[in-house]
Amino acid sequence: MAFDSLSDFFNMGGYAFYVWLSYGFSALVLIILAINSHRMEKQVFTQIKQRLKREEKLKQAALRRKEGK
Amino acid sequence: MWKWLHPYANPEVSYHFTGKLIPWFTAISVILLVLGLGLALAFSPADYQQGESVRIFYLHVPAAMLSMGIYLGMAIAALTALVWQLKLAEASIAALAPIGATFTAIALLTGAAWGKPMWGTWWIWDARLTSELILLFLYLGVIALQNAFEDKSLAGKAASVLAIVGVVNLPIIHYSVEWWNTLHQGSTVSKLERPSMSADMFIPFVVCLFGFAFLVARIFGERFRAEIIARNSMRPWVKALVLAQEKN
Amino acid sequence: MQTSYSSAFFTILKRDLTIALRHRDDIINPLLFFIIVVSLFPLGIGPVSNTLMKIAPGVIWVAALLATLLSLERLFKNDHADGSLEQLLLSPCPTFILVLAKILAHWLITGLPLIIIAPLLGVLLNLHQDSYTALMLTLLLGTPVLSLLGAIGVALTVGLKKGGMLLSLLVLPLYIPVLIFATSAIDAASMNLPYNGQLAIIAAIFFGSLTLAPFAVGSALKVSTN
Amino acid sequence: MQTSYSSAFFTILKRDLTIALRHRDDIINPLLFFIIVVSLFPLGIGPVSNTLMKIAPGVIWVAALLATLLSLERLFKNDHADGSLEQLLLSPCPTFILVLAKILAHWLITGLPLIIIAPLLGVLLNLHQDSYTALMLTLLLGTPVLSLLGAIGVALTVGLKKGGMLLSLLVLPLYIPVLIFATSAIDAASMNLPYNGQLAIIAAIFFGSLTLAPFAVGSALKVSTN
Amino acid sequence: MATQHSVLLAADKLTCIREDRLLFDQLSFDVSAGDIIQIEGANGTGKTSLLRILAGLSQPYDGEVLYKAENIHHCQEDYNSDLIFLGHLPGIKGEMTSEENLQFYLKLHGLDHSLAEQTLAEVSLFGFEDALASHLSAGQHRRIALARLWQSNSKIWILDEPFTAIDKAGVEKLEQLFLRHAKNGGAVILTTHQDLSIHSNDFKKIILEHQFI
Amino acid sequence: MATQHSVLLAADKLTCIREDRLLFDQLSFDVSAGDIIQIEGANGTGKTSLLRILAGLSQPYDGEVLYKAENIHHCQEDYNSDLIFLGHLPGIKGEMTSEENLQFYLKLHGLDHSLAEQTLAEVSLFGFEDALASHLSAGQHRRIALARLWQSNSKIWILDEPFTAIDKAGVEKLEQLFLRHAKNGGAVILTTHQDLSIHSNDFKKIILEHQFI
Ligand code: HEM
Ligand SMILES: Nc1ncnc2c1ncn2[C@@H]1O[C@H](COP(=O)(O)OP(=O)(O)OP(=O)(O)O)[C@@H](O)[C@H]1O
Ligand SMILES: Nc1ncnc2c1ncn2[C@@H]1O[C@H](COP(=O)(O)OP(=O)(O)OP(=O)(O)O)[C@@H](O)[C@H]1O
Ligand SMILES: [Mg+2]
Ligand SMILES: [Mg+2]
Repeated sequence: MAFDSLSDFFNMGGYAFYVWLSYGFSALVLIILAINSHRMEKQVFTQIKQRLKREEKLKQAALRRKEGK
Repeated sequence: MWKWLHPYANPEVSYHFTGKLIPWFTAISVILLVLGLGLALAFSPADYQQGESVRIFYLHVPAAMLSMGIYLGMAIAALTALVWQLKLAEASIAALAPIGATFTAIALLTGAAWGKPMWGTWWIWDARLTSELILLFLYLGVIALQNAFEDKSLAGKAASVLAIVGVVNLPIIHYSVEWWNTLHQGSTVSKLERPSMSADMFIPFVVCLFGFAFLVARIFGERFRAEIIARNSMRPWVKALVLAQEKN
Repeated sequence: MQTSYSSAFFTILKRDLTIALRHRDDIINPLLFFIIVVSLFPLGIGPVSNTLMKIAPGVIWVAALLATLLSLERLFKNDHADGSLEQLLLSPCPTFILVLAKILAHWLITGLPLIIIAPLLGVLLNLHQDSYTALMLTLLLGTPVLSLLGAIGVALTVGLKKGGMLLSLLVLPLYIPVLIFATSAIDAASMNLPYNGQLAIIAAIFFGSLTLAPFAVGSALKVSTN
Repeated sequence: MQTSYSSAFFTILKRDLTIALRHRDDIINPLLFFIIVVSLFPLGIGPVSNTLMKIAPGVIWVAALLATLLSLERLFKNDHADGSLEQLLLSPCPTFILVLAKILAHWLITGLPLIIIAPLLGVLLNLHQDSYTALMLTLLLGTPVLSLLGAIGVALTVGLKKGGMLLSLLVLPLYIPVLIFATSAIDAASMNLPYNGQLAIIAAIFFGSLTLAPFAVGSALKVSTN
Repeated sequence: MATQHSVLLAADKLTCIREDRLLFDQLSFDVSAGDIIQIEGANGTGKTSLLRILAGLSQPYDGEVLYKAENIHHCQEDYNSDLIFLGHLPGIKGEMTSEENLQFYLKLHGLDHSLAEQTLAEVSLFGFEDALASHLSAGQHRRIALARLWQSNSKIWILDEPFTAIDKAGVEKLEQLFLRHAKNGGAVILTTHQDLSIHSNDFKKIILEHQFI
Repeated sequence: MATQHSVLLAADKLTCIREDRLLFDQLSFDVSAGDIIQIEGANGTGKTSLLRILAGLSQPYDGEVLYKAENIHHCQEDYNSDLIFLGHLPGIKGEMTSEENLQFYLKLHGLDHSLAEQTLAEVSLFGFEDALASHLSAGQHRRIALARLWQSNSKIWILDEPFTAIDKAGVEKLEQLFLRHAKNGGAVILTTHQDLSIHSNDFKKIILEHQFI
């Protein structure tokens, strides 16, 4: 252990702001990236679902058109 | 070699294979990062010159190295995408660029936060700092180009061309400290000979480096899977996946 | 076959020059833009001649860069919009030859006039006396690089309905090395230091992009017209 | 009739914002351009922070000017190319209302983000601590003027098949007064002098162009579609 | 000759000169409610130039265009709200969906924009409401512009080659629409190089020819 | 079926997907010397997409195009010198005169460009040689592009709606030219929404339809 006390640890020898800024920022962007990546697959799935629905609608329309003729 | 590679170049196989790897990558990266960052923050010694601010080192250097490594990987993928028309390579470019941009941003910000106490300024326009900033712009360019095309396959090809052109920036970043005299520190960890650094700093550094590398692999895995799905949405197996998911 | 390649090269060169010369504006406008941007600085910064002298190489080169950037669109955009680009890609001649002809035409129209007018702007900005040769040499080697690398950017974005913004984002980072070495050469010259090293690097960049850019542009164009 | 005018105004405003927001790039790219241009200068000039501090207001304002300039084309060019502009001129609503809506949309898309990001660039360029308020105020009053005056330039050139060059020539001279007063206000602030005078002049230019530009643009557009 | 009152639009001694070539000289004609007028002529005889003058987009070299006996440039707002002009370019934004494009024009003319989806179905774009216009084929692209005709309450339609890139079924539907519009007291002025299939009693022709002086 | 040797161009199991919509699936056909092939279909069925794939401008999602039994992307120079493709956009520079425009394309294909003036007369542009292309009407503009067909020694012509904006006399002349080209051992692949007036024995049709899976 390089520090004597917890407050020493948080103080970082006077460099607290810079050290914790670095660690905080890095954690923040990495978490955002991880969440975003995790959600990506779901988003793609919903898009595909929407498209399949639209295709279904088109198919119905074409059928109706054929029957109409 | 082609025959051996062929099954893995199949999108469906790659999708499932990557899916199997992801939990492993997650586990390894969590273990290494907890260990490495714990060592780095609490147990490694303070530097006799830089004091406790040296703890930024364990973020800054892995992030900087990964930012370059990811770009190199992306450029290699780009070359395969253009030469062998490999659609999976296009998907991996799209998956890698945002990760690389994130690590570049981390390298820049941690560098700046280290520079303020050490050099007395957040930012100077020296060769290494500037070329790293250019790297960020290159990543952003690849992402912007990727988003600008509607057609995923065209987007992949266009981004490939740009990624390959930008690769000249990598040697500039790496050798900038040797070619120009700058404020930035010369190579210490990346020398091939025995590192000129004590073991109780070197070990946490290496653990952190690998921890971040596996984190990259894990995030890449997820994005890669999503890109594969998006690029193959016409295929029956994707439709089957979608329908199966709908039932749950 | 060899002769038909060179004839295709010159046909395209001639066409592009004709179009540019037909409205003389196409040549005069980048020049005027260059001059205006350079003269904005004394206005924005104030005419303290010492500051001006310090920033002169940077301002001239940044202005040259922006002038080239703005003129890049002309390289392929109009050809794409009216369908000529498709026709060029379908010509029996390899794409990189056509591309090279178009880039040469672009440089003759925009780069060359810049070089000719640059000393005049040096005077406006109080450029150091010993720097003129360096300024001219860096521009001579550097502006073709701007055209070559720029062509890659336009080729990639020509099919998109975006303004010149995306283009700048793609191209400016590629221009930065030229900018750095050129201005550092001019600065070195003003201090009577040798600047062969910087010139050699710019020359290397020039030959590198001369051999590689036409192929990159060719494949980018194929993507863009798809 | 009054209500239908305002509905036409908001219809057009909404359309232009939709188009810009659909690709988020249209908003991000001018910003990136602004940032890149600002960061080109330290590269070209060298990192001596004292020089940088002196030229910071000038550089930021010149970059804002160029970023606006490059984004101007979007104002009418695409509408002209696809025939929407004709349709707008043939709408039952007076032209100056439509024009005003388009200019407002343009400012929201390009001017506003510039203002928001400017302080960050001030930090990069070592802008003097006391200058930030002045920088923001001049940008707030000045960027709408850039959009308004720029619109006149685009309207005049939209029918011509020239690149952005002719446009710059027409528009930049109109921008110079704003540039001069804005940078002088920021300089004054850095020396703790009052800068109300300069601000008042910029405000006057703003109101002048707000009332006159829409009509000028309207008649210019009629000429351009002839 | 129709009665004075039903004359919607009158061309009064129009002369058009382009590139020092005389296209038409002292051309006068009336357009009354119920007219369908086809402007015919070989390539380059000045059909587009004439239509743009009628719509008020170009100035004639000489003469004037009268809307309800008033020069169109003096009553521009009234005239514009009673006019639909569709030129060679469709005026459709590739960045917006078909529905948004149509809604925009309906709103701009103060019409009920909630009918947009239904109107798109009229031009066989059902199912493409959410597709970006730039992703549509040449003909589908033009159909969005034409869809406005189904909702318009403007009397005067000026259409420059409305059938370009439209398939046969589409052309037929359009012709029926023109007849209905004319019957309801509107007027249609159009150019096309294809023969109209409607009965020749139902429309008039104005023929432009190359002029040699 | 034609003999193996005279097959100029073959589409081999072409599949095209745009915007996640299947336009055509596993489409195969041969184009032999002497063929005139009209691709027919309603708006948005994929005619343009097919022609661009045949010309090598777009990549199919699956399948390949063979020129003399070789993939067109492997013998691009040979194929290009035996091909004329005219798309929706004519590829004519407004800043150059009609004659310069035509000469440029002739030179680019290594043909005799001194015949340009004479060829322009074929497309009724006599007297317009020195007019800037941007000053011509819509139809005259397209005629410059079409003029290349009179001078070409390429066997394969791929034409996307060549009759757009062309008047009746012009259409007839073009049809005669197609017949002559086919008789001389060439092949023409075209799309048009107008009916061809040539005898139905003289041309084949490929019909594209909206696909629903
Ligand atoms: C914004 C400012 C900074 C940026 C953009 C930056 C960028 C980089 C980059 C890109 C590398 C990787 C080089 C390579 O692997 O070839 C690196 C490595 C390194 N940086 Fe920084 N840096 C910055 C500030 C600092 C500061 C202030 C320090 C310390 C006082 C520092 C110390 C180091 C060290 C020790 C290495 C490892 C060098 C090696 O062994 O290869 N950096 N930096
Ligand atoms: N750039 C594009 N991006 C995405 N999808 C497109 C694009 N262009 C066309 N499509 C889609 O492909 C389909 C076929 O288009 P194509 O242009 O090939 O049709 P076409 O048969 O030539 O029709 P037309 O008769 O209207 O010219 C259209 O329905 C459209 O949805
Ligand atoms: N922008 C222009 N500038 C100068 N002259 C022009 C311009 N546009 C057209 N012209 C001239 O005007 C004449 C008529 O053009 P216009 O477009 O009215 O013909 P059109 O009858 O519509 O022909 P098309 O059937 O080909 O569309 C042309 O012969 C051309 O020479
Ligand atoms: Mg016409
Ligand atoms: Mg088509």
